[in-house]
Amino acid sequence: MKRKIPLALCFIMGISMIVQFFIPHPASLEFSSVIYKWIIVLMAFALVLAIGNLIRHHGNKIHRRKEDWQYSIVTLAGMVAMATIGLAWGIDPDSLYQRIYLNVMAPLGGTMFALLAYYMASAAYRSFRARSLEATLLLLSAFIVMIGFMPFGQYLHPRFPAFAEWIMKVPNMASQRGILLGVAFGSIATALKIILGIERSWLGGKE
Amino acid sequence: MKWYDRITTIDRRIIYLLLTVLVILPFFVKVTIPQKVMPQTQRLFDFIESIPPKDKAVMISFDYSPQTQPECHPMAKAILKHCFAREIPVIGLSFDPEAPGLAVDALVSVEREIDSLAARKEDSLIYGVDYVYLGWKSGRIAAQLDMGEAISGVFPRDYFGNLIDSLPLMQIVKNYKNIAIVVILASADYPIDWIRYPQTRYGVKVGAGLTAVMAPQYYPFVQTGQVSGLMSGMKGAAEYEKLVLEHGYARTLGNAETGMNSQSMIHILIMLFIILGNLGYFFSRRAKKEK
Amino acid sequence: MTFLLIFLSFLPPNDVIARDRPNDAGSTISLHWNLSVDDSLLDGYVILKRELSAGEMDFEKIGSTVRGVTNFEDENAQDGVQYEYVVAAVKNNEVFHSAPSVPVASSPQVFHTGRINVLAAIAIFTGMLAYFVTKARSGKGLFIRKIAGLAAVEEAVGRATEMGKPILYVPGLGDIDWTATIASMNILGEVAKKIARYDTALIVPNRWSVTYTVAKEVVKEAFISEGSPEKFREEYVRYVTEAQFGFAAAITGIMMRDKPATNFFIGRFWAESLIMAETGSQAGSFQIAGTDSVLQLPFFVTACDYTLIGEELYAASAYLSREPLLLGSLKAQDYGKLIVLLILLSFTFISFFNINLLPILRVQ
Amino acid sequence: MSGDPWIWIGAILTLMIFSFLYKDNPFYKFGEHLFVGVANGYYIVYYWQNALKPNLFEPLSAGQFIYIVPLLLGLMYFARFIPRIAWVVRIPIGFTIGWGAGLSIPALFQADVLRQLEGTVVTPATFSNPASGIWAVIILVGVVCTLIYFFFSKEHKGILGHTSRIGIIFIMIGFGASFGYTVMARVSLLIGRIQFLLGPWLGLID
Repeated sequence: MKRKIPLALCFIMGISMIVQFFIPHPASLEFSSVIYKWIIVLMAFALVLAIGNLIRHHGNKIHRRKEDWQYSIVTLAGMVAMATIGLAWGIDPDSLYQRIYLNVMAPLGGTMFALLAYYMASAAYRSFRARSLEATLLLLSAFIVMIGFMPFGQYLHPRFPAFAEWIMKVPNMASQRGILLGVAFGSIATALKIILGIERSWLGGKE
Repeated sequence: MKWYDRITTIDRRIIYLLLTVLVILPFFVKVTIPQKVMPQTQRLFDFIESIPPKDKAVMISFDYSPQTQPECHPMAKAILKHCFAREIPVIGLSFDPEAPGLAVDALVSVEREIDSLAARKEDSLIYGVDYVYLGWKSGRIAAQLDMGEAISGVFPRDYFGNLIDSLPLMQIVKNYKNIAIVVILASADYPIDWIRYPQTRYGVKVGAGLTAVMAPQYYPFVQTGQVSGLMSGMKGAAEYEKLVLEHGYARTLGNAETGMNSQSMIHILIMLFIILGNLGYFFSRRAKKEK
Repeated sequence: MTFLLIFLSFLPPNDVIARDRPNDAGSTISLHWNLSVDDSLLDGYVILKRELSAGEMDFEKIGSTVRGVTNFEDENAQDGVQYEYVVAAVKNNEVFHSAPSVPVASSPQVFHTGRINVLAAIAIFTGMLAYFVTKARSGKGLFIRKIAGLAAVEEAVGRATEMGKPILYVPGLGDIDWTATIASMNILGEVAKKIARYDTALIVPNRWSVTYTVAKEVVKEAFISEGSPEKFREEYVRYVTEAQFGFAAAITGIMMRDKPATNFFIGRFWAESLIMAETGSQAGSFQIAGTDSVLQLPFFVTACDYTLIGEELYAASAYLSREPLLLGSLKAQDYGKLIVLLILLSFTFISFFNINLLPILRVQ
Repeated sequence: MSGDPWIWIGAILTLMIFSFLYKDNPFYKFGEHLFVGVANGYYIVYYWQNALKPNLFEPLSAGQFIYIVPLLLGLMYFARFIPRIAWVVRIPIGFTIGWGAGLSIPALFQADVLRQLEGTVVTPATFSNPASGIWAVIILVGVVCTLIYFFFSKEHKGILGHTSRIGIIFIMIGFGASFGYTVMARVSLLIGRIQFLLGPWLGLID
């Protein structure tokens, strides 16, 4: 029973969602939208567990005075403060909650993202070496695209932008499509195995 | 240490420092490099150009976050200027929870710009008549499908709390039947859902403005016609700005232009370092062979 | 000339056919007609309808089109109610009515005939999967080609044990509804089993609450199945945050401070991929990545020691576990791709004999 | 320079994160930990406002008792704290996984298989423009060879070896192109941050 009920539920849900795709009837659309609402509710419940884990992890660190424990206070305090502010004073566009979002979370996230400009430079410098035919092709196509998509590309040679575009649209598209088709089959097979109960690692182990 | 070993092991911090200097420079030294418009940007522009005024609406899904603002915000502004100048109603909405602030900023700043240029009072924009911002909704796919039945079912109220049925524009635009195209401005893989669900089920036309990194993934869809036009990254935004300016729908270029100059500098820097690395690699390998 | 035209009568369109639009949720009727012979002189057409049961009620205008158009969709029909339609040619406020259509009612359909090809594809693939899985059950050894990134897993775990440093396993940033995440959980199970045999710490940070609960089950069960549940620590599997870059920031922190010997990045990734892979490389960790995110592959290939490309990710759990059932499904995947190849080549070939098979692939 | 304290907070946090480029340091640690904390607080509110309230409590209090189902399923997550019934946790997980798997199968066949095949097949119509015809043939060859690289159950020898090698070449050109193209996007982000520091904070540009 410990395995049969979850497996059966998984099977029923999977089959219903597949069948739903083939039924244009309004009842079928209604069904899919109700289920989606439930899924979101389930995520919210799981979040309670997850936050519990986070509190325990940082609480432990503070309690045992592990290295860098002071920063765990920052995490916990930040979380409690933000949650309280949002729940107590609302989330209107002018609320403190949105202000903190825009002036704390957004700059932190935006700057993390912006670090990528630097990392692209250092990664390219370190590993773009013409060691083999494959590596050389990778390097060359990167170069052509970097030149072609910049405004100065057309001054180097008027056909350069078109060439770069061609690389993106022909060989790049071909390889992406090939990879995608393969991925689709891997993905479909995995989904099918889940529904049919062949792949059951999510149940944990053998029994 | 030989010179060729040295140029293969330059400290990354030196690269980082040079990169920072070069990205800042163009803000203070202005140059304009004229540029060509890519065909997929042209296609999107042409599609919107072909929508008759005061008829079907353009739906814009603002799905970018502050991180990708430099790329997507100028796109939003350019396309809004285009629609408003041609008297095409606009319906905004978001599925990315970080987007509403930016969407409102784009709508309000374009409205202000248009109103300040308006010769007569009738030319200024009116919320609820010329445009509506529905706000944010979770459950992307379900919401997209449900809007095929009724937009008001998904968004009973707009972002500002008005009842949907009280807005004149929304009395005309009930569902996808009155939407000429949905343009998704996104930094994530959102357009695929519009293609897989509303397009396959309701035949919705899909256009997109994507960050440069997302855009190539959608080239196959442009080719198959599933996507009716695409702006890619800051360059796509700069191109759309240029088209809007050339057709007299705006007076000035947007922010994408200065950005392109910083871009050019950084690209050259990265290529120089790759060349250095390879020169070093080449000579050190030759030296090893000679031994 | 204009003067004359006003007094001329124009012919209305003919053969107005109304039918329920197929494959929809009801309430729509499609109309089709033949153009009036005077089409080029007209302003356009108006479409009128009336309920049949309402007796001698007048036709009501429901829409209009420009000239040259031969179809219209009435999307405001009431299911089950019979309607008659008339299409009229319009010129300078004068209208010339067609004969009414045969009465028709709209209805919702319970099966979408435009999607038979998808149904067939699912049926064929499921059949193949079932066949190969059953065949595999008989236990005949199936061949699987070498996948470099997976051959290195053993080495990676061993290396961590030697160095006395932990292993970091990032199961992607996709929630559990991404199949890549499920594939990653399968691989995590296999990696955790190997770890359970050695004495190495494991760190599995999660972005989603649901994947966190699944990952915890998977790791715990892996330790139990290797007979060393006492080695499992609650803190191995952690929840971090749903914010994409907050998650990335936390991972870079772990990399710089715990200095993991090996980093695994397996699952669905977005832009944060290079932040993690480049930081890991600067921290000197051995790195194995695997993703089906086409756009992130170049960065993993650049910054990691080994990368599972696309579908290799889905082959991994079969490769690592060597479980016959999973190997059987790999065979089905290969045949699926083979069919795709044959379709591509044969449809292309046949099309040059003026036989266009593309409509078979079209999905409504 | 800005007088707005919020701008100062944003600017200082921005610099804290940038400091990681030099090396890991207390400022970065502070920024990172603050980010994780505030983000979790943000999502707690977010799930309350957008999931539990509209999709659970409001329908329930409006008498839609079918919503007891998600409530029960959600509560099952807490079974893991009671060892005797810990397995119950698998029920909501099974529900979610089954839903995701079922939803993805037809969608994948439709958008990622059939539509992409349709776009790849070459027909005489493709040759209405000779250049685009040739490119279409190259794409076809590229797709076929790339796909062959992903055959797992046969050793890559003979014709399979040759074609999968061509597949690898296509893949590498594609990777290089994607990498080169992405530089643009990442620099855009950096420009965004620099614009913020130079404009709203320092007031050096408008």
